[in-house]
Amino acid sequence: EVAKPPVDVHADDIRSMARQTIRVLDDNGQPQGPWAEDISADLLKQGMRAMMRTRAFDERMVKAQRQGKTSFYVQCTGEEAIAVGQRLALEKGDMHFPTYRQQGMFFAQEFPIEELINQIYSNSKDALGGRQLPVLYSFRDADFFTLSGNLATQYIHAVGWAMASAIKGDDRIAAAWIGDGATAEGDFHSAMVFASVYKPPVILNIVDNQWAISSFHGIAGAEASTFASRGLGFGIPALRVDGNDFLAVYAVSKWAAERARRNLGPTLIEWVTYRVGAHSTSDDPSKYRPKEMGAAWPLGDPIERLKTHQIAQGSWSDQKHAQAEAEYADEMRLAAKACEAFGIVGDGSTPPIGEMFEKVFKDMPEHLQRQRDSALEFSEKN
Amino acid sequence: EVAKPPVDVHADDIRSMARQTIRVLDDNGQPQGPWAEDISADLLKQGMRAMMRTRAFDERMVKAQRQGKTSFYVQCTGEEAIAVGQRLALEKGDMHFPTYRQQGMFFAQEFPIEELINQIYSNSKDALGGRQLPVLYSFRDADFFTLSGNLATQYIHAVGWAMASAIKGDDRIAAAWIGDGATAEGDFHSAMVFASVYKPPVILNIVDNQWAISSFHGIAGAEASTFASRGLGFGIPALRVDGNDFLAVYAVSKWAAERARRNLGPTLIEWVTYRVGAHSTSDDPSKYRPKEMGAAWPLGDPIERLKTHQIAQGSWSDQKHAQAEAEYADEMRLAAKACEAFGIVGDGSTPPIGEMFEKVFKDMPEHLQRQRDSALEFSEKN
Amino acid sequence: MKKAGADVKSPQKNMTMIEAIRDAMDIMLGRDDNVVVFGEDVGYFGGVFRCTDGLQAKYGKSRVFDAPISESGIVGAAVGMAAYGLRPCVEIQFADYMYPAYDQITGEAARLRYRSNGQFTAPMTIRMPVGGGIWGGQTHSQSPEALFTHVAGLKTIIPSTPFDAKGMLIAAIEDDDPVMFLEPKRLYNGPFDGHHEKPVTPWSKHEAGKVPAGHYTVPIGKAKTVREGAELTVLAYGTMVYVAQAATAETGIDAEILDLRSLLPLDLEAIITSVKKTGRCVIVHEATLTSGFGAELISLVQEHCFYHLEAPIERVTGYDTPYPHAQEWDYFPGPARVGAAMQRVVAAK
Amino acid sequence: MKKAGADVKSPQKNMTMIEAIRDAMDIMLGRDDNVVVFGEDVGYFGGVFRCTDGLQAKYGKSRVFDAPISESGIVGAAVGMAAYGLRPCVEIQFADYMYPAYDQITGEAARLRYRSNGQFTAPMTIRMPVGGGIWGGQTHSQSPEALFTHVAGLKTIIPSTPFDAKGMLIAAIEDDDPVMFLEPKRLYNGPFDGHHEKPVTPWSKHEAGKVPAGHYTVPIGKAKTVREGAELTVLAYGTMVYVAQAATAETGIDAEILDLRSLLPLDLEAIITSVKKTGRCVIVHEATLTSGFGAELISLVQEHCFYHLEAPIERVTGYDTPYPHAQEWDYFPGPARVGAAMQRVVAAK
Ligand SMILES: Cc1ncc(C[n+]2csc(CCOP(=O)(O)OP(=O)(O)O)c2C)c(N)n1
Ligand SMILES: Cc1ncc(C[n+]2csc(CCOP(=O)(O)OP(=O)(O)O)c2C)c(N)n1
Ligand SMILES: [Mg+2]
Ligand SMILES: [Mg+2]
Repeated sequence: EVAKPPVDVHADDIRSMARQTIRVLDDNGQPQGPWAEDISADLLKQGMRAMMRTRAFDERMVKAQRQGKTSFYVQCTGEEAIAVGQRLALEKGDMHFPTYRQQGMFFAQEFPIEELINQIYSNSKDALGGRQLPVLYSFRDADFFTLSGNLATQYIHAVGWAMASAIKGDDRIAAAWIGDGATAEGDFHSAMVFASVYKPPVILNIVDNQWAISSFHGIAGAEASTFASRGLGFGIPALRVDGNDFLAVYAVSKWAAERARRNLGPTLIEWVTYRVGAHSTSDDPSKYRPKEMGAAWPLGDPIERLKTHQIAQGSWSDQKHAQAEAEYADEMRLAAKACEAFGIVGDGSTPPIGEMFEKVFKDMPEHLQRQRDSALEFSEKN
Repeated sequence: EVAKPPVDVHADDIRSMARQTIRVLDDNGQPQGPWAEDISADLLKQGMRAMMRTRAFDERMVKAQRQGKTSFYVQCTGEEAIAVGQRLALEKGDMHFPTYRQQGMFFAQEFPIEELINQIYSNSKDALGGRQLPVLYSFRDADFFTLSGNLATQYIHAVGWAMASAIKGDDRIAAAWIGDGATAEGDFHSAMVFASVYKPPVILNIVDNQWAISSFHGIAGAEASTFASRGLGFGIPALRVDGNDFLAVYAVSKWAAERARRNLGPTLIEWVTYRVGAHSTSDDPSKYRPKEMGAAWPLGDPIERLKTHQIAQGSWSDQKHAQAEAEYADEMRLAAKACEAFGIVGDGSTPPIGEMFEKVFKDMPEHLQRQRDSALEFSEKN
Repeated sequence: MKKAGADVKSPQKNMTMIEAIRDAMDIMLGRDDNVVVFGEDVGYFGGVFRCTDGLQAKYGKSRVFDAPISESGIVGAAVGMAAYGLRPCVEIQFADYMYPAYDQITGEAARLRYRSNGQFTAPMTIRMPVGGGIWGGQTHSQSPEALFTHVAGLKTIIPSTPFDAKGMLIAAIEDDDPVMFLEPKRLYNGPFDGHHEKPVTPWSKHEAGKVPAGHYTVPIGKAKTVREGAELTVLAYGTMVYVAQAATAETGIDAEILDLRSLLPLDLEAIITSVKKTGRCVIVHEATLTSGFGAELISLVQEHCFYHLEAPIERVTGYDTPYPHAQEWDYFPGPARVGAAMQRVVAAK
Repeated sequence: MKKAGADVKSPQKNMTMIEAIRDAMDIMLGRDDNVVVFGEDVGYFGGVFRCTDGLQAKYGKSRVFDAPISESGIVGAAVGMAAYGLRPCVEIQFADYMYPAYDQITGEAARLRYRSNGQFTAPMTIRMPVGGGIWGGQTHSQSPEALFTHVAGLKTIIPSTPFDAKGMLIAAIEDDDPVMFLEPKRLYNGPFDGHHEKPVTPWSKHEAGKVPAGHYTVPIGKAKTVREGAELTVLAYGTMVYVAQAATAETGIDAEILDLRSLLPLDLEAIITSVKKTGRCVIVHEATLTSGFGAELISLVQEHCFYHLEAPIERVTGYDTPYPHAQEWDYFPGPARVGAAMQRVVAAK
């Protein structure tokens, strides 16, 4: 059982926490220990709904990719509790700098899924005008920062955004996201250095799902130490948490958010989880890990674990669960179908060619105007 | 008093050492504690001679720069014990990847100083053919890796070199060097990651002289934690040492070298010292730190401290010390004078123009031959 | 270095470009203990494009291994290994991810020999897939060749056939200077000519898919004339070699097509000879136009062939925008765009 | 953006280029709360070239501050701040140290607007001293402009006078896209023309050293004709503008000299007009020849002025080697080398 320190604790006084694992739900779905707080049944329902819809969405989009409706998709199966839990713990206006595996955030805030599907289909309604690879979303209104295809770059952006918030005396905070594998990049280090020097209001999340495509997290240093302990060299409070425990995710995120909001500085959080599915639709894990492994859900299924808790609480039932599952599956199927009306990747219903030249700069310089004109002229001829 | 663990200790069992400071010489120059070993009077003499000659050389070269004989120089005043002590603790054939402030290594091995001066003067005898900025040495025969003008890049090179040594079953080890300020660079992180994953035979030295040009080491994170504790997130044994204590430098370097040589993996060592002089001859510290500060020698003078010890031991005396000082000053003055015969920077006695085109590639490609020919042709005409 | 085609008469095998690249590393790992191969996912798994599949099993984890996701660490460690005396051949998963390593590539690998006056060298190869046309968007489609050719100390080469891929990669690994080995990913499985609406002919059905079994090298610095012609010269490399051929067939223009293969060092003589003969020139590449390698080619041609030129040289390239996802086939300089430029240049008076 | 010379009639001060750059930041820090200035040694100390001297004392540590030695961190943090809504103006101590930040510059700052379809933008300025001639060797002398102009989404500008430096830096900070602001360090204290054997005239004795006191901008994208002439066109920027002037004086050639000032966007019209008039062109820059920005300039000139060209365009540039220390004046493209090229081009039939 891991203690829950006051939010203004000094990093030096909780160094050991970087090597322990915070957990709230025991194996019977009972909340245990100091990190258990009374969370309203409503919030649990919200969390459950968001996690279930995230999973249903993933399943539908993986199918859609197999059916050739999109070029690419990334699922987050088994990791839903992390993005959903933290998004629910933070406020509207706080800015998230996610990776491609935090789609749970959209469902935590009931974001219109058509927006996601149109981007994934690169169709005429794609909010990004076909510019970006599927799932490399950008939705500022949803506090969701534009995803880069290059790993780790957003980690220092989050720190910079939080520095700006502090400079402006704003009380909005930032949340940085990175995977276990990407912590090896230099940008992770810059973010840690700047966070330790300027102490901006940022939550530094590391999602250790134990895999980076085919590389086990040992290739990122997991066998030598915990990822949370990377914080010790920077005097940043560092916690390690069971990421498949929705209650723990919510409680720890709240704690870190309060530290940031009260200008007590950054918090590093390692979320221990497991990538149950393939890395992406381009990946075939059977080439590098035994099939059973993923299927075994090493850390349990976050949805099942919350379900057990809710049922124990009397606020949920197997039957309700089954109904919801079916309902969300339908919802996703219908939404996907509806979005197809606006086209799918490569079927010609993509955003117009001219769009390709917009937004490189605020105002299109002459050389780009010339290139656009010849591209348009050419496409009319051919 | 800090314990001395066996060389095969596990990193987890000495985590606290990253925040303590190993010291051997007390204020009366008496060896204290478990890290005190009996070092022969000869070795102490060697160390003293090397430190004194390093300082004498620096003083001469700073003068030379003021007299316009070179464009640039970097002194290491106050930090002599670190490079000298570690070089003496390692073997011929071990490879050092230094910064511009480890010139002490040359003196620890009685390297011909004319070689250094000719490089500093960029004259006709410059071993680098005028290619490099003064003090950015490269002397493979002296196990001294080519210095880059870009900070931190050599840190990962040392790790790569050590990985190669391990791959080849070679027993030579590598020593990486970096300053407190440069630890902020991404290359420091890559080196830590690769060292923790592959555990090659390398000593990872961090010289915390508390300044990076005008920036106090707090701008690199020193106020948040010790630099040694950067090792904790990587499961790398990390020690913090009084870098102005020659006996401590030697003992800890030996300990780390044995770990590496016995393939027990990397060791991170933070050397606590103080940059007494200016950053370089291009720098004027009075603009950013009170004059008294440097003059106060906050951590004592490594030469004075060793001297006190040697005198207490009966192997040295004030008189001998004064003689040696005078002797080395003369030596340096005469050597500098002798090297002037081969020219000084910008006096036309630099290596020939053609040299500029050599060694870009092993064999000069046609386009460079054309450029060289026109450059030569042109210089004859003008 | 062995002469090209030394034992090219040895038994031939049909190979994709992926297999040819793998075979080159296999042969060099076998011949030279100093060769090591590493990169992200290249060890146990064998690389996301399978180029190193089976090599770890064959040569062991100390010769072929997975690396952390740190391109600067991969290149930086390789520089240290090369300084020690090894010949690392490392993979950057996509050229788009070489940027974090750009300092180590351009400041360290490229200048090690120079700044140490030859005391330390960097005999290393950096492999990276380049080019678009796989729905990869702006971070799986880039062609950064011009960012290497501007830097003193780097060799930059790009094959267009399995035969060249194997021979050039062996030459690169044996080379004593750092070599950027760019792999046109769209050519991995066949000679893609830009007609994305049609299936690509597999290498097994293509002449250049026949690869000699043993060791041979294709020397770095020599272009190859893939088609002789009189009306104009097309300078191309990588995927664009096949696009140029398609454009030639479709326009019926009697074009001379040069596959440059090596951008630095460049086979200037072959270029000059051809342009002096035809008097007209079109340059094709996938990278963005401005400051692309085509600019250097135009400069060299006009410096050396000025009095032979009968028409302005045209560039057909990617546009000066990031590589878009949805519009990638409008961005890609396909046969129609290349053909149109060829017609303009031939028609110019 | 205010028009150039808006209040140019306001009281003038003599300034070095360093003072002009400092004044631009001072004015923008004063006018816009969202402007922040940071970099290595720029806070308390005021920068190794003193460009930010006194600004921290005046605007406080939260607006002007020291940064850790992490160029990628400096640029990456600036991108995050810009996404928030600030206008960071950061300093890279020497352009030679921008490489660790190259991924953040080219992949993040440059593409933020594009990939988010305008939801997030990067209105930020990255200042960096460029060029050699200060005995700086290979890591204090580089001119990486072509590494920026090849990348979609970046503006790249370089002033040659204190007047332009101030007006262009204000324009850059006010610009809503990322601007690479290159500072020719050899011009910090005077109009250096390559005659290193002579003392340089201080800006105080030079017309262009007179700088208006208040806010004004020099629009990005406009070249400046520094000398009108009929015999040939010289395209130059930064230090080379003065080298070209010296070469013109020494050869007596009636050259038209364009100071490009903005490389991207480029003032193509000014270039075309001049070359069509003179029919001859010489391009001068300090960066390495191959794939340097001169290559793009040659390409554009031959594409647009082919039928007006009477002689091959020549490039006078740094050689394709790292910038050497001892031989730096042989490497530097000085007046004699530039003059010789001008004579060849004028003589060419
Ligand atoms: C700079 C960079 N290098 C490599 C890649 C290729 N790549 C994409 S995802 C991935 C694995 C990332 O693993 P991790 O950080 O653990 O995140 P996860 O996929 O497990 O969520 C790699 C290597 C990339 N996108 N960017
Ligand atoms: C990549 C890079 N950035 C910046 C510089 C400029 N620079 C040279 S030395 C220095 C300070 C280094 O301080 P530290 O690492 O503490 O070493 P010290 O000088 O104290 O020995 C800086 C910023 C550089 N050489 N390389
Ligand atoms: Mg992972
Ligand atoms: Mg220091």
